[in-house]
Amino acid sequence: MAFDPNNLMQDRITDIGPPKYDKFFPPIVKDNFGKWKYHEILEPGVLVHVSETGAELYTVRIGAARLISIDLIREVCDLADKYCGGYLRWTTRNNIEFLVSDKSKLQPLIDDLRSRGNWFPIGGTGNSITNIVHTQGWAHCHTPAIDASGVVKAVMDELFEYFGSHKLPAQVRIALACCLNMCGAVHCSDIAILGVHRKPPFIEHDRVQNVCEIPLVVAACPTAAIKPKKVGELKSIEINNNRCMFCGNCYTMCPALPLADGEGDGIALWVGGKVSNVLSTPMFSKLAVPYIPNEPPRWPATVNTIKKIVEEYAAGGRRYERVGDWINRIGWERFFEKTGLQFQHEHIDDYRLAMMTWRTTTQFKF
Amino acid sequence: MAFDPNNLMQDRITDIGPPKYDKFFPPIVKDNFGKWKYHEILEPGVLVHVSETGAELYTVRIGAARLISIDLIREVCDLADKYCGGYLRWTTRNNIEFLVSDKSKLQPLIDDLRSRGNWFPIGGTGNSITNIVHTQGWAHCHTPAIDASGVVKAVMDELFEYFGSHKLPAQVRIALACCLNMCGAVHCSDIAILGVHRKPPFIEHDRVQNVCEIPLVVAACPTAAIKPKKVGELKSIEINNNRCMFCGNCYTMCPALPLADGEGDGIALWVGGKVSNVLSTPMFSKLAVPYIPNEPPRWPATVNTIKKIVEEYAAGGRRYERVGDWINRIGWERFFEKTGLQFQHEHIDDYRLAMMTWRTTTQFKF
Amino acid sequence: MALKHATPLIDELEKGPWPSFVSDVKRMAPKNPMCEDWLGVMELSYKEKEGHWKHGGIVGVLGYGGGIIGRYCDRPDLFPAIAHFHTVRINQPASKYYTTEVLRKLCDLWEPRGSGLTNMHGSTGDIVLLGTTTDNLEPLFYELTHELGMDLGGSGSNMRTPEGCLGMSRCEWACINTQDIIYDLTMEYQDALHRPMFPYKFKFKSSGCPCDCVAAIARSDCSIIGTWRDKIRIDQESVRAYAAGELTPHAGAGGTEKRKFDINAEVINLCPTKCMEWDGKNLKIWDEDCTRCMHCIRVMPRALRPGVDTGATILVGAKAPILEGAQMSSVVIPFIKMEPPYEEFKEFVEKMWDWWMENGKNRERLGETIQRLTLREFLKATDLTPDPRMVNTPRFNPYIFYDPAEVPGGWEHDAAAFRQRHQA
Amino acid sequence: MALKHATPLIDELEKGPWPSFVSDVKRMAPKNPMCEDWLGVMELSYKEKEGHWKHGGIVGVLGYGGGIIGRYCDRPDLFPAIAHFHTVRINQPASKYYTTEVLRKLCDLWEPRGSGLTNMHGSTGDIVLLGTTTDNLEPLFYELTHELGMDLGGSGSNMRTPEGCLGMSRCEWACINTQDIIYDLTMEYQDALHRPMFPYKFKFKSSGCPCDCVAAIARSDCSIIGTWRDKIRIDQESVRAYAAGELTPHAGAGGTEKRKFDINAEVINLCPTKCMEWDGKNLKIWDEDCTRCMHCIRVMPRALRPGVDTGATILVGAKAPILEGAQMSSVVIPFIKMEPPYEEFKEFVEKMWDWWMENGKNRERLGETIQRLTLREFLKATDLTPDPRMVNTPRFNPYIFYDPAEVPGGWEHDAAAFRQRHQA
Ligand code: SRM
Ligand code: SRM
Ligand code: SRM
Ligand code: SRM
Ligand code: SF4
Ligand code: SF4
Ligand code: SF4
Ligand code: SF4
Ligand code: SF4
Ligand code: SF4
Ligand code: SF4
Ligand code: SF4
Repeated sequence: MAFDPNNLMQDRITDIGPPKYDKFFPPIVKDNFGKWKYHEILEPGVLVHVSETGAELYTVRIGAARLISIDLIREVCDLADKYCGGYLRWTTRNNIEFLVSDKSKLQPLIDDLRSRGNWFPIGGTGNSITNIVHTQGWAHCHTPAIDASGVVKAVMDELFEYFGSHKLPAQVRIALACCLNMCGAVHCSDIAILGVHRKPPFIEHDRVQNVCEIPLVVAACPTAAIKPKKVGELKSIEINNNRCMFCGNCYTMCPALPLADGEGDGIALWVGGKVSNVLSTPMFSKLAVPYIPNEPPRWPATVNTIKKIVEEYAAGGRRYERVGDWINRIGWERFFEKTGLQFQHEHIDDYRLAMMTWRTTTQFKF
Repeated sequence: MAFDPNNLMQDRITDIGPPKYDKFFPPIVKDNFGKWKYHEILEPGVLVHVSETGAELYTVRIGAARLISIDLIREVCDLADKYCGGYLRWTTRNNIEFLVSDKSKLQPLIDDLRSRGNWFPIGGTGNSITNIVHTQGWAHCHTPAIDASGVVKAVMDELFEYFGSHKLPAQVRIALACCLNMCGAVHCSDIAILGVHRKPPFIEHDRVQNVCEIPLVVAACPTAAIKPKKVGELKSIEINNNRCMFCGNCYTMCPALPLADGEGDGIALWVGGKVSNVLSTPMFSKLAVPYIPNEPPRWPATVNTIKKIVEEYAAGGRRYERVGDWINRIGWERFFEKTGLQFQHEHIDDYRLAMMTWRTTTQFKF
Repeated sequence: MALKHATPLIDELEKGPWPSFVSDVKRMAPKNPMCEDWLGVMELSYKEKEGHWKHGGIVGVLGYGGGIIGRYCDRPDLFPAIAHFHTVRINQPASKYYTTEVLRKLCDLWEPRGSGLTNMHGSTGDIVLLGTTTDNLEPLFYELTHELGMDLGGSGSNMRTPEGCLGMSRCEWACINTQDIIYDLTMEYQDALHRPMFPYKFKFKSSGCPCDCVAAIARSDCSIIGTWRDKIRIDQESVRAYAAGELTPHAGAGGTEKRKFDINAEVINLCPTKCMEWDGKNLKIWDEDCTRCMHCIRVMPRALRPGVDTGATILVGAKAPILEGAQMSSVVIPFIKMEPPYEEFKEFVEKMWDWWMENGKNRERLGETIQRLTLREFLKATDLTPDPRMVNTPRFNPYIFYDPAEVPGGWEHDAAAFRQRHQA
Repeated sequence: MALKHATPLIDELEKGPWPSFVSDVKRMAPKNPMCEDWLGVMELSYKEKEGHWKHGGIVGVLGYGGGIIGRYCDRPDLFPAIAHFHTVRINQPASKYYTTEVLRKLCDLWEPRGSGLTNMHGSTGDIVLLGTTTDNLEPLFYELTHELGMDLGGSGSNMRTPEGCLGMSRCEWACINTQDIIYDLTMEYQDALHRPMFPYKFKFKSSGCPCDCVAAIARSDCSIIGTWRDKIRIDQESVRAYAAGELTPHAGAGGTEKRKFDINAEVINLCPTKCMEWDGKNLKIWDEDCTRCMHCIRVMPRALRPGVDTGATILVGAKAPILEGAQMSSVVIPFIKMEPPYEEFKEFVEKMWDWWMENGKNRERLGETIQRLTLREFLKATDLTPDPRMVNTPRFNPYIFYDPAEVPGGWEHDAAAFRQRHQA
């Protein structure tokens, strides 16, 4: 039966959830589920997984923009049909993986991908810089301080040599979030790009009582900078600008408190976070650069700063050391020296747990 | 001129400060000030310091109660006169050091000290358990939950073998404070003995307004458990017992809020702190045992628990590892296993920085 | 073909070796006016350095409290085709495996009903269809359920679409069946996913081993991470082969050539617990000291494998910074067996949710509720026993809330007796 | 001779190998009724498990706001001799060196004027005379100043008696003259010591090197710790002698016998920064990576010595837990030369005090004021430049208070222009 706009309940299906996970598994995965024995990266972007049964599954990983059109998806499908029996997947970092069961199709697939210009770069495995996890930015969200896709494109263009190679000490995970909500969960990334506002919201008193729930707005402020206030006849709020650290949470609750500003907004860079429990334990990303202006379309200062950090790490990091491990070994004093970044008052924590970050030892390097 | 009680200003001297530091230096110290080249511990409690000039200064360190009488001081003076040209000093941990410039007097001094029963034990150097830093307890203060001198005596008696020997992996610094004010600064000790209350104060409403400044009392509470309250005609306060963690700070401000209680009070034990910047950086002491009842006169449960901790450390610690370094290496899960201590809800932090203590990794030992 | 809006700024993003979303969308634009106007609004944002999207109102499909993010352009005058530009979140199949068949169906479905733009995938894991109008939502949902057998994902104060690493499907280290766990939870808690019932959002993520390839520890209110509690399996012969340079160390992640491999320098000395020994012939691991950091396994994958008594470590409370600062997940169950139907785990989940729903404030994530009410209360409510594995260190402040039940007389003093012993 | 009070409980503390304060005081008791009653009150406390001292009132000597702690017994009925039992704090000579002459004078002075009991020394460093009555205070002070040339120490909301390690007087590692620094500060700030002028107490402590033998980092509002910024001095021949087992490692601290010494195992591998190399003949230190942890120096004191470009690291804010939890001191000046008259340092001290006096709340320690008002504000007030050496890690939360002076237009928006670009 077809959809009938006048009878939504007709034949309605709800709560069926996603298709069962094995529905789209290639046969080799079904047969060897839980039986994989080891893997090897044959070349950057190309993996083989070997099963206890002897079966071999080849994977070719390509970088992809995360914002992609149905045209692009169809093109990818054509490739998967041709070389992979119609099977493919996306990774947790938005790369595309072609799953090749028939070894003879591996090299032809690779050659085909390479023949198509900049659409399907192969890489992202091992000690590379893989795809940047990112968020909406100016493409779709209402709170961004920066664009997402464009910054990512500019950065990946510059770091491209590290995508298709394994020449770094360890994997480097870059993430971007366009505002402090951090949908990109950038707080545990080797390098994090964060959109920041720098002006407190302005208050549209004539709109507040119509479009916002004042108690929710007051509760939304992490630093208790917001109080209810009557402005003439209007129920509104006031903001103690001295306590505002531009998080935008009040704006999320109340559209009458815009804080975006072309000149005020920009990028903060963070370094040294990680997620894996390998060798060291998970770490938060720490502030490297408090502010870089928004420089569309190609954000040169941001791109160059990241490049500089990556290059210093590439030169100084020891095998298996993540960015954060490298910094912990050499010390923050050396990190700032080597990268030429300036240590400023913004680097010194002043939020709730600040005390835990102060240096309570005479151990440091001159 | 003699003191005249009726004319306090007569001949009054004020603000002269302490005698200049070198006034009581033995000649050898004056001559070699800043010229010391190296030292060596000849046997536990006996040091030699050698100067660039070739001069040799011998030190014999003895354990002392910190609460001592003038009789005892005079006895010590007799010894110093006989063997040290009248020069001696106290250490930062309340041991006494005899400063011997004339090597021929060293062994006679040692022999003399040893001949005098339990008054002058030699030791406290190197990888020993030196004197316990402690506070007043029932001897002089108004807020203690435990005695100080007596607990220290009981513990040192049991650990005595470690005072006059160097058989531990590193130095072990024990400190005692009789209440949460922590005058013993026990918060950075290898092992800390802390007097704790466990009942909220009771309020003597009829006294509060006479003997206390209510706003100061309210401000004194770290957890904001105290509010002003009128009780009949009386200005007083009320305490939200659920928020009270028995710190006694309100009692310090207001004698009408006693919280001491023979059955409620007792001892909490802490481990793994340190001060020095050697190898590892300074560390806070962490909770090992939340509560042991007060057991005067010899506190057997406290004494035995400390002994057990020391013995496990002696057996398991590696050379140069302080207690905290040892625990960091083996993990808290092993510490509790090895010592047989129970991990309870009290061990899990719930104060302001609690989140920083949670385990945010899959790395731990089964 | 000339497009409606000139886009000199974003055209710059067509250059360079990395795939260009601008080129991609420009290719779509002639066929889809939404794409055209979207390029226009992006160009405007690039010029002004400000975004042009307004808060979304409440839009959705009948009976669902989430899955659609409403979005409106603040310059409908200039970009009428995207005046409405809502997002549809579709619950992805676990680990994001697809056939070209289902993907083509998805494209065919989306082509007439929206911008034709997607995010593959959203940060939470959903398939994100980017930009449609309210009137398209119901038909889209109908086709989605009927033709693709798919359903919406989460948004709002509900359980969000759970996500897992690829686990046993293609990884030799998976200690739990992440796909089945994610699928089972998603199906069991469809109601919680589709109908907001919580103080705020709630995310499950599951990784098959401590490598945590789905970043669960950083971004899930409840992280389910595979582990083992017996011994690392060692194939001594392969260890010797690595030592002899016959096998590529680190499976090629650090360079695909075979090379001399110094086991002492690259494994033994780096092991965080120093629980390994290599005498040139045999590798010995004191498993009781191993913290399962995966390092030795990942550098010698043909010689070492996780143990066989596998299960999961459960951690809770990760979140982004708003309000109280970012948190990672913290251990609350050091080890739990994870076999279908996961009853023990689900009992835990339900106790956790009950406690959170009862005690959590509006817009307070689980981790923040725990911070505010203490981990002790959380453990009590979920019937878990305190364990040193839950903390990096026991408390170092003396501010202990002793339980009055354990104190003789509880909180009460005998004031009169006290004053008989002590004069005021 | 039978004492006034039977003391069966505390008599137990006469047993055992450690010196017994009970035996000591019992020896005094026949001569001094205060000692007799003190033994009695201790016995009572041991029986009841409760102390018997009340809050002190304000007692002191003329013109001084501190130095005496008032104390009263809550059972004067039972122990009349100690109904009043005040404490006198005497500023100890730096590093606690004494001649028997001055000690005997002190005993002679104290014998007739109090209990004859002392603490050698109090936790802050003072000589503590334990137990006297108000009427004894002025004569005692007179004799103290006239006959001993000594003065009172601190108590209350003032600068407390500064304290240092023995430093250059007997230690080869001292990088600064702790005695002179302590003496100089004490003399310079007599007024601050004797007349409460601060929000709360303020403590200076100085250690000659990072071993920190006076525990400054744990318990001083301002810690002055010696260090060097050039190279560790190496005597290669002595290094070889250690390696050959000719010298006792660690100066005997780990056992006084000479023994084979594995420099790699005991030094090179333990060095926290791994900045050392030993080729069996020569020791090489990359001093630029050394964090001056003292380990190599303390295990081979005859071979290694601190550098010669010495000075101090200044750290601030240590304190016990009340109110906000314990703090250690934090680095605010990584390196400062410390030569008399210490002008640069004193300028810093005075700026610090000015800021604290202006901004600190009543009973708020410096460390807490900094916590509340931020380290940034402290640095600004003391004209110090932010330096990575001040933190273990830069912030990890994004809650940055950007300075409006650096933002075009500061905090202001052009609301009208904004609404022209963006429809509401
Ligand atoms: C495909 C993917 C899982 C999926 O379900 O999609 C995956 C797959 C593998 N990961 Fe991963 N990881 C994937 C995301 C992650 C993430 C999550 C993230 O980045 O957001 C992490 C945690 C990142 C972090 O710590 O910040 C992650 C941390 C690891 C590690 C730990 C490396 C480390 O030095 O910390 C390993 C072990 C290794 O590579 O040495 C690992 C290993 C592996 C292995 C070798 C597992 C195996 O035996 O097959 C897989 C191939 C790795 C490769 O690319 O060389 N995987 N891996 C993800 C690919 C993302 C991408 O497209 O680039
Ligand atoms: C005499 C005294 C200084 C004073 O001004 O009175 C002193 C004197 C020396 N200390 Fe100390 N330290 C003294 C209190 C301290 C303290 C403070 C405390 O305990 O409250 C510490 C910090 C404790 C902590 O970290 O918790 C301290 C940590 C050290 C260290 C670091 C050891 C470590 O493993 O962390 C050394 C180096 C060593 O011994 O290896 C050291 C080394 C030394 C040396 C070897 C210095 C030298 O070259 O002469 C001196 C003889 C040590 C010995 O006893 O074996 N001294 N030393 C103090 C004796 C206290 C006592 O009676 O027991
Ligand atoms: C679409 C997506 C970003 C993306 O481009 O991928 C997204 C987009 C938004 N997030 Fe998110 N979040 C998305 C994943 C995340 C993640 C990552 C994750 O789930 O692993 C996080 C960090 C982890 C976490 O949950 O803490 C995240 C943390 C937030 C927060 C901060 C929550 C906090 O507790 O700190 C907010 C603010 C809020 O909830 O009010 C937020 C709010 C939003 C809103 C709804 C904006 C708002 O304030 O109402 C965004 C709508 C954008 C739009 O118009 O499309 N989003 N958000 C992700 C969801 C796609 C999907 O379903 O797959
Ligand atoms: C006598 C002494 C203990 C001892 O037995 O040695 C002592 C005794 C008292 N201290 Fe203390 N403190 C003593 C050194 C300390 C230290 C250690 C230090 O100075 O190195 C500390 C920890 C370091 C610090 O300053 O934080 C210390 C932290 C406290 C505190 C908590 C302060 C805080 O900020 O957390 C209090 C409570 C208060 O100030 O209200 C306190 C309060 C007290 C009072 C005055 C009780 C009170 O609440 O009013 C005690 C009087 C006892 C008595 O009747 O004799 N005492 N006090 C020490 C002073 C002797 C001296 O002058 O040499
Ligand atoms: S990070 Fe902020 S601006 Fe970016 S998608 Fe998430 S909520 Fe929107
Ligand atoms: S932007 Fe954040 S800090 Fe500023 S007023 Fe709004 S909620 Fe508060
Ligand atoms: S620790 Fe407490 S009880 Fe002990 S002397 Fe200090 S203030 Fe008094
Ligand atoms: S004892 Fe401490 S926590 Fe309890 S009411 Fe008094 S000040 Fe507050
Ligand atoms: S988390 Fe572990 S099991 Fe899952 S894909 Fe990564 S390495 Fe494999
Ligand atoms: S998994 Fe990690 S901790 Fe365990 S043996 Fe291997 S390297 Fe060591
Ligand atoms: S702190 Fe340093 S200089 Fe002072 S006594 Fe200790 S070891 Fe010597
Ligand atoms: S002082 Fe410490 S850090 Fe410096 S070289 Fe010696 S051991 Fe290494």
